[in-house]
Parts: sequence; structure tokens; C-alpha cells
Amino acid sequence: MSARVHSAPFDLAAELAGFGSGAGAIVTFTGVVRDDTGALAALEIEHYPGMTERALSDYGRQAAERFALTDWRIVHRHGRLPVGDQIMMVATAARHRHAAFQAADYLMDWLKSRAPFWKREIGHDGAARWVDAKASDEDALARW
Amino acid sequence: MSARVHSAPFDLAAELAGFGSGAGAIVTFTGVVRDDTGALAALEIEHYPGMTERALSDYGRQAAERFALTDWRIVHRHGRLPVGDQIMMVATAARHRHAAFQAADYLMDWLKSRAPFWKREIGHDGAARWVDAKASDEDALARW
Amino acid sequence: MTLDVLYFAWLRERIGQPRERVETAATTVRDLIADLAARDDWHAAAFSDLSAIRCAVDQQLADLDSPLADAREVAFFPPMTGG
Amino acid sequence: MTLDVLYFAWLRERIGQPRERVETAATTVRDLIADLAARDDWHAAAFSDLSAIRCAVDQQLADLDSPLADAREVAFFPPMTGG
Repeated sequence: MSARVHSAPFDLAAELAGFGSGAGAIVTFTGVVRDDTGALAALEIEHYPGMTERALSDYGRQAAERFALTDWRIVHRHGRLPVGDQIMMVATAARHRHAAFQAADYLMDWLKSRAPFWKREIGHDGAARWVDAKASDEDALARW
Repeated sequence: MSARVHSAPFDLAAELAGFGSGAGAIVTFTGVVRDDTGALAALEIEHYPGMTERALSDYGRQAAERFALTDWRIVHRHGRLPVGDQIMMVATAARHRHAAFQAADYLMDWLKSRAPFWKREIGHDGAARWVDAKASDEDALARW
Repeated sequence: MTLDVLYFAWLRERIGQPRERVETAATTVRDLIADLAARDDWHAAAFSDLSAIRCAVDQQLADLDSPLADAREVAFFPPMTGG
Repeated sequence: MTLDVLYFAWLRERIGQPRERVETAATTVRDLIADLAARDDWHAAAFSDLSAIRCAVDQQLADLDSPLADAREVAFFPPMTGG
């Protein structure tokens, strides 16, 4: 049960070593820098040091309580992440699969819209553009 | 894009090496032998060789088409699996997270009720009991 | 018609063998079950509650009313419990 | 009251600094914004569309009408884009 924020890459396998002992169901979500247009070189992710760790821990604890998780983990990177790099992961462990799935989905909705990260797209031409928040992410959060 | 059935353990990290290249979202589900009562020693999983591989491949392809997956993988074990052992995994890769989550959930629903596996619980006292199918699993399948 | 009939899980246990070769004139799965159930008490007991039986024809899930047509292999088993 | 005011993402860029120390009599976030917007054109431009602004008081997400009370640190930023 932990949340971490750092710029270094993470290793999903290492994160899952010993994770969720005693659980019947483990779900992971990994977000990867994706280039849809061929123009993207990297994402730059800014965050709010101090608040970020606090917010992620709060959301993890809320998910654990709501979905009776036996374990959870959140890892989120910041800084410059080239296309293909892992951005973040959540892992949830529960007795049953629906709880594990729902908790991972819930955490993603909170991370998308309520964790203090801001993404900027950096093109191959050097141009930088802040990524707009999506109304659909806000709507997704309203489900819970 | 592959489905495998075998008795040997699998390594989630090895399964995910190179998985989902080009995707923005990767979801994994791992099922683990869970002992709720302290009486369970192992699960024994019987399957239908030949049909199992065919069914898993069919369900994988259906999920890929329905959710526009860029990659998918199903690994399912059979034989005697002690408490704490991994039973199976699915991994789904898509451009966006909702598709990856939904496809993993969809595959689990099909695997639970439509893949030719039968679980038997083996107690510490040696007693064996076939696991009944759950009405809730059948209901879950009807969602799609 | 000659068919390979396979049994899994508690159906296999009740019938006492994992497979048998069967000569039958059945044209549907349901007819085949009637033939099998008439063989002996073990078969009759195994097929006594059809609501608890699932089947596959040539390794594709099928209904009790599915035609056998040119089938080579029919399998009977309880509801599946994968995942 | 002395507050540390922090800016992130394009708010930081428009205002031209990541943080500043502010003396204010504001009692709510909204009052504080009015104080800040009056400072210069850059502040005024950054706060021109309040629907695009989110805030945190002492590292907890807050509304524009949240009281400042004994706050030490107030942060302004656009809608978050994590995950």
C-alpha cells in the first residue's frame, strides 16, 4: 500500500514482486506515452511536489476502503518522458476480480482529474503544447 | 496476440516484455489461488485439450475486434496449483484506457463461464470438491 | 455414425471413463444423450439432470438441440469454472 | 496574512514565476484572486477566465469560495491531466 512519484522509470515486474499476497485477483493498469500523429517526441509532466504524494496516498486509501483492497500501489513519473515510455501504473489486489477491476478504474479516474499533474506535448519540431483536460475524464469521475 | 494453456507457472514480467508496443494503455488481470477458510491446500484444474486453446484464441480475437485492441495475451494453467499460485492472466493493450479495461473485463467474463476449465478444491485433509459455477458469472457475461 | 464422446469433471467421474467410442443414429445432441443414458445406470445417473450439463460438438460449444451432422467428437461436462 | 502562492503549468508561464510571497487581507480564495489580478497585466491575464482555474489550499483541493483561514500555501493551476 504505497504511492510514489519520481522521474526515473519503473519496472512493473519489480513493483509486483510480493504484491497482493493473499489476494485472489490482481489488476494492473499501465499508461504509456503514445504518439497518434507521428509528430510527438515526448511528454513533459509537471507536478506539485508535496501535494502529489499526499493526494495519491489519499486516493489509494479511499479505494482500499471502498473496494476492500488487500493491497494497492500507485507509481507516477514526472519530467520528460519520450514516446513509448511508461508514465504511471496502478495495481490493485482484492479477494474478487470485480473489486480489483473497479478499484483500478476508480483510481485512474481520480488520477486523471484530481491529482496535480499537468502534461505538455513536445513535438519533434520542439513546439510545446499543454494538454487540455477532457470533459470525458470529468464525467468518468462522476460515476463513483 | 496469443493464448496459451500449460501446467507450468508463468512470469507476468516475461509475458509483458514487448507487450502492447504502441499502445497508450495496458491492463492486466492475474488470478491467484486464494484460501478463504484455511482449509484449502490447492486447486486442481482440468481442461479440454484442443478445445481450450481454440476457445481462448476465439475469445481473444473477439475482444481485439470489439475493443480495437493493439495487443492481447491469455495464459491459463491447468493441473494442481497450490494456494498462492497464479492461475491465469489476461493482458490487453489499447490506445485508450477504457477500451483496455473493458476488454480485460470482457475476457474474464468469457473465461469464467465459456472456457472449458473445471476447478476442484483439494483440502489439507485430502478431500476434493468440484467448484460450482456461479450464477453471478453467468450474469456478468450477459452484460456484453 | 461413429462418435468419440468425451466427459469432463464430475461427469467423467460418474461415468467412470474420460472417453468412449459410440455407434449411434442420433441426429441431435439430445438424441445422443438419450442413447447414452440408456447404456447403464452410471450413464443414466450422469445425465439425470440436463440443466447441469453443457456440451461441445467438435470442440465448439453447442446446445442440446444442436444437430450432430458430420460431427466426430462430442463432449459433455458441467458448467465451466475457468479464470 | 502572509501566503505562499504557487502557480503551475500555463498559469506559471503566464505569470512568469512559479511562486511568490503575498501579503493579503483576503478571507477566501476568490478574494485572493481579486488581489492578485490587480497586481499587473500578467496576473490579470492569467486569472481572466476563472472557469479554467483550479486551486489547492495547503495542498488540499479547494473551491474558489473556500476560506483561507490559517492557510500558509495556496496554489493555482489549470485542470489536472494526470494518469
